[in-house]
Amino acid sequence: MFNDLPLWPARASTGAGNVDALYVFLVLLASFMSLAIFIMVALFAIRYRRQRNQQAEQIEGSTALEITWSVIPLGIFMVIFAWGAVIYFQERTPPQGATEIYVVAKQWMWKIEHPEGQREINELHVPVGRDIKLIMTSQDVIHSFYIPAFRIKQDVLPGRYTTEWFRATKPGVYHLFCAEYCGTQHSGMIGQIVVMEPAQYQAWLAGGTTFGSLAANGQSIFQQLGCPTCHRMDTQGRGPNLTGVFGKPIQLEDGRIVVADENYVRESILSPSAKVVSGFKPIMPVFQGLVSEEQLNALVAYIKSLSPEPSGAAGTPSLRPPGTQTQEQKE
Amino acid sequence: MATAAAITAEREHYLNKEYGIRSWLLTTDHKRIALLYLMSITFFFFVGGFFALLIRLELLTPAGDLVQADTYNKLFTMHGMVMVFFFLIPSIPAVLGNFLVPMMIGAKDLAFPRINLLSWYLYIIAGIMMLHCIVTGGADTGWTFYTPFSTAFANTKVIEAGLSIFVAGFSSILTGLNFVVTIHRMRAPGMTWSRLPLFIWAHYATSIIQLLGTPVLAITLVLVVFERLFGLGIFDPTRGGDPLLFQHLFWFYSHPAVYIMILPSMGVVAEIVPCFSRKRIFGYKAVALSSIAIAVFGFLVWAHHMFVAGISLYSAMIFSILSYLVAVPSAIKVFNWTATMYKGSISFSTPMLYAFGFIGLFTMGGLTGLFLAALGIDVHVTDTYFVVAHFHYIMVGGAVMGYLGGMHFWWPKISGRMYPEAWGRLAALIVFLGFNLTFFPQFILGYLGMPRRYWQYPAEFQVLNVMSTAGSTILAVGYVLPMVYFLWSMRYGKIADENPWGAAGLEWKTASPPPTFNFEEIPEVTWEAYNYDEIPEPVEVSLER
Amino acid sequence: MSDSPVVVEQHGPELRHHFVTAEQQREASSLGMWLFLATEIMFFGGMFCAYLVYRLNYFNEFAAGSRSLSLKWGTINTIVLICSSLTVALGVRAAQMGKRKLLVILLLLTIVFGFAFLGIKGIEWYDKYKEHHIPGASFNADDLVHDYPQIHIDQAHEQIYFSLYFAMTGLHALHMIIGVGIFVFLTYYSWKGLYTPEYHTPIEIGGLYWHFVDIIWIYLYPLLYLIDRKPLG
Amino acid sequence: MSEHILSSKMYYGIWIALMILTVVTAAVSTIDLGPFNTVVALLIASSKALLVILFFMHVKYTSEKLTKMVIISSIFWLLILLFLSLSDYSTRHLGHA
Repeated sequence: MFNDLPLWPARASTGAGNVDALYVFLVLLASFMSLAIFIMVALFAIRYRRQRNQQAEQIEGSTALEITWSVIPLGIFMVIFAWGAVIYFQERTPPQGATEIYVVAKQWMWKIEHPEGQREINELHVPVGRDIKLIMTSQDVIHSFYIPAFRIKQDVLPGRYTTEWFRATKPGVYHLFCAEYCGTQHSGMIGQIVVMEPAQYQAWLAGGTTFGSLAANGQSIFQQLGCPTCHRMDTQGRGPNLTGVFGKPIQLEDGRIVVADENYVRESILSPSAKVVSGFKPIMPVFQGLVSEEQLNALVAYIKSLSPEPSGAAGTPSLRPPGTQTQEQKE
Repeated sequence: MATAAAITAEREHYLNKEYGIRSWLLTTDHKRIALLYLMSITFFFFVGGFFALLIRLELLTPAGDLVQADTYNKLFTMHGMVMVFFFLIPSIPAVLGNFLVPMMIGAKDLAFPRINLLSWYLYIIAGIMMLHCIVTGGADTGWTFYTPFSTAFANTKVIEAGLSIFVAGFSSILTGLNFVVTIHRMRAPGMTWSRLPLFIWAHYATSIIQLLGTPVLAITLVLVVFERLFGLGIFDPTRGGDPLLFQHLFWFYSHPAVYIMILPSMGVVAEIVPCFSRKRIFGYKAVALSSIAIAVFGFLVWAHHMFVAGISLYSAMIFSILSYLVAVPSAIKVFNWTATMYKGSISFSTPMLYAFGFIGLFTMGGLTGLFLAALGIDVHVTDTYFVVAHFHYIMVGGAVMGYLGGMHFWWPKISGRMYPEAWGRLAALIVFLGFNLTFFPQFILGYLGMPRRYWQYPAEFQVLNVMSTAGSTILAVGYVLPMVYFLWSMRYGKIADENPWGAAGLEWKTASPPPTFNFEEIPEVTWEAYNYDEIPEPVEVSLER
Repeated sequence: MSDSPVVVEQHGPELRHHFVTAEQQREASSLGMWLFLATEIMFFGGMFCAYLVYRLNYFNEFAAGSRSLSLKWGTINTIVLICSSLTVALGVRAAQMGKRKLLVILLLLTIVFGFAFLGIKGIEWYDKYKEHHIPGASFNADDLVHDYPQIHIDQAHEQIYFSLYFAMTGLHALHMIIGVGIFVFLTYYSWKGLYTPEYHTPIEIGGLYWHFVDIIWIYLYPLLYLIDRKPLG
Repeated sequence: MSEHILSSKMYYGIWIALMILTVVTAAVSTIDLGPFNTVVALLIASSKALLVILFFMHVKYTSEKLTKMVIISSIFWLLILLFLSLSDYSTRHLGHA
């Protein structure tokens, strides 16, 4: 019976259980509170109904009661807030070393690119037990990447990256929905998340047509666009040396310090004059409209791969030689 | 209307003082304007309701087989726009508020009668624009107008819809302005702030929101229209604009707008419950101040609509904690209404049944709001049917229940006739059952992950959708019934005397229907609000048809 | 002023039926206007919010756009508006004292100042049109890139500055036009002698509106014209 | 009633003050004060606005508290809009987007 009418979707990620726990707590709390109110209303309505020649007794109110039923709920609310905030914080903080998969949304499909170079449309294959970070952007309007079985959802915006992450726990095929209304075929912008055992996943990786790894693609685009002319691998270039830049704080010309994350790299390609690195001139041409979202993703992946940080490669910890970068671009 | 007046022709009142179209279209009498509003919002309610039924019918099957995808998108867009801007926001303030605010405080009219008429005309102009927009193709952006879809991608009548809502917004602003000035300046001698009916407090709070929130929506829509026309780039990411800025500005109004819809209903319930419990309201001050608190805190929480939209983590935390703040005054109200019934003398007339319904459904709507304010859960359920169910519990379960309760409660005052009590109770029951059957399954659907605004959906969601559609047909019957018997009662209803419920409040101290200037002479108030110990109980309303 | 019954009777026509006293009516109108101005603050507030967000993000483009505006015309217009506010304030005073001729003259002066402001605004907009600084298909900020090589300008972001410039000054100008319209009516009725020391509420609330439009400009002036005028180093 | 006829001298005085402040703000904007350019410009604009509100709009002389409340609350609401929006924009670069 309850197989036909489930109360929650499959629970297939490490985070799903946490969300459900809070949900069940809230369902119990809400049921208790509504029942309490319903029973009180019903009880008073019956006990004090007029047919019993009930005479009303005038009662002014009670400050003590008012304070009680303001403060106690507020206390409970704060507990819910804290609990919800902790879950949210975890949902929005991808662990170090997660595999990074790029997602490009457009009306009305999901284009997905694995770091190894596999490309998929409306399907995402992932192995069980690995942290996956999705780096997402949209070509047109706002979409939202929603996987009910993982209890995660994140709007996918044009013009910048948003991210979400998960670690799948149960092999299976799960829904992928677009959850932000995006036009005619909004309800058709759905797909599948295929969670596989690691061995199967390796087989799947080996089986598909690959286009070369994302970072390698990025490198060839980097060459084609002539970027190395200025962004040289030494300190003599007209643009900063990009080695080891990703993920580091960078001093800008106006004194601000920003972290060179995906959105910074993206902005620096599309609108280079916005945040110029200290010590360099704003001479880089604007690439807005000249590179596609996919090429941009590849470029970001390439620049990331120039940092020895283990963020690009899937979960393999690397021994990073300390203190070897971040000096060059400050000159 | 004319016949009802003919029977009570011996006495002049606002309905029979003048006749003819002119006397209505050029009236500055707040009571007549209220009736103009009543007719127009009822029309739009059924327009919006018609769209709702089509939506539910489409969702009967998982495949999109009744209407085209584009048509479906237009249906939910127009349903939202019509219901929010042309029914819910004007509903209680413009009809019951217009009729009652001056009467309850002992004034002859609102402070600016001509502006009051102007705001009805603005509403009508906006309504005609909206109808024109609908019949010439409609818009498909969702009522939320999210950019850049609305500005750069939708190829439907977005500009016309936007301008229509812009004009409707000014109608709403002027109504709010009129109420605030009236409540401040027009109170009868002795009508101090602590003697004001809670209906007035609720409308005061509502008006504050209308005054300070609506302009932000208006300017945002202007920017959307300009962006569409001239490509300004303010909300366009390809030109460096930020689509989230639109969402911030939009929700700055549209979240408090929910309180524009629900606060007046709370005011209605605060009148009905004491009357049918024969008791002074429990905790008058707490209920009055909680209305103001809702109006103020309501402005601090808007970005809880945007937890997954790409706002910063820290901002999300701030808005989440503030959202819980606004839940407290709502809880206070529910507790106080319930406590009012304690040791009362309770009768089950139709308005009271609606008040019961309101308390129940609002409680559930409010409590599910706690789910949505909890960040971790919101990520999963936002933009799903959970949200749809939640806000329909507030707006339909809450606001519309309150509206219908108020209409029954004050119908004798408005028309001078009683509605048929048995039918009234039956309709209340049908609405309650139909509503729950329609919207409760949607909570489960939402947690299961069915996104909102879906024209077709995976087959596993069908059972709950069928339940919901079944409920909606029952709900429709429940809504048509009152309209039928209200019309019927204008000719055949029992004649109502001045105060059929034995209710407190100045509006019950004048004739039904009231004379044009409400009172033969301006009353002087020497008693506290809800002095039910001093008012004799009426004879129990019989169930005769 | 007194609210004796005599006043009420003398000025029956102005006292609308639903008010008890003339004072009540006057206070209602005044409160109504103040509330309306509060809504106006929020109306402009939406744009101030957009302005703030983009100015923080695209300061360079805002600075360059601001430099391209005419400091001369902007300042003159500010002075024109301040003068008009003075004539309005004196006009209200004239009405309070029942000096009909003075009132009419001051109101006419206000209208003249209003037209002067709009005319200057028109000149500025026309300059912007010639410079292709009007957002849309023909927008082009190459001249700014050329003029201010020290500032890094992204043309798309520059357009956002000018979008906000035109939206804000345009909305302000619309308010000015409405204000001039109101003052034409007020002048006509003043000339007819409708306003007396006892009844001149329309002059007062019309004046409130005018001062408010002035205040908006008092903020628009530094926010749009004076973002970054310091010598380029 | 709050009808308080001010002397015309007072109005001229305010007018002169407004003119001076206008010239000052234009002049100061050409001097490099770093981040204080904006602060000074806004302070001057606010003092001008205050002068207009208090004197030209007679708020200083009205016995009506309500007018002041309307002004203060509308400014308060504007600040809500600006500050809570900024709570998002000013913390986005901190990551976790």
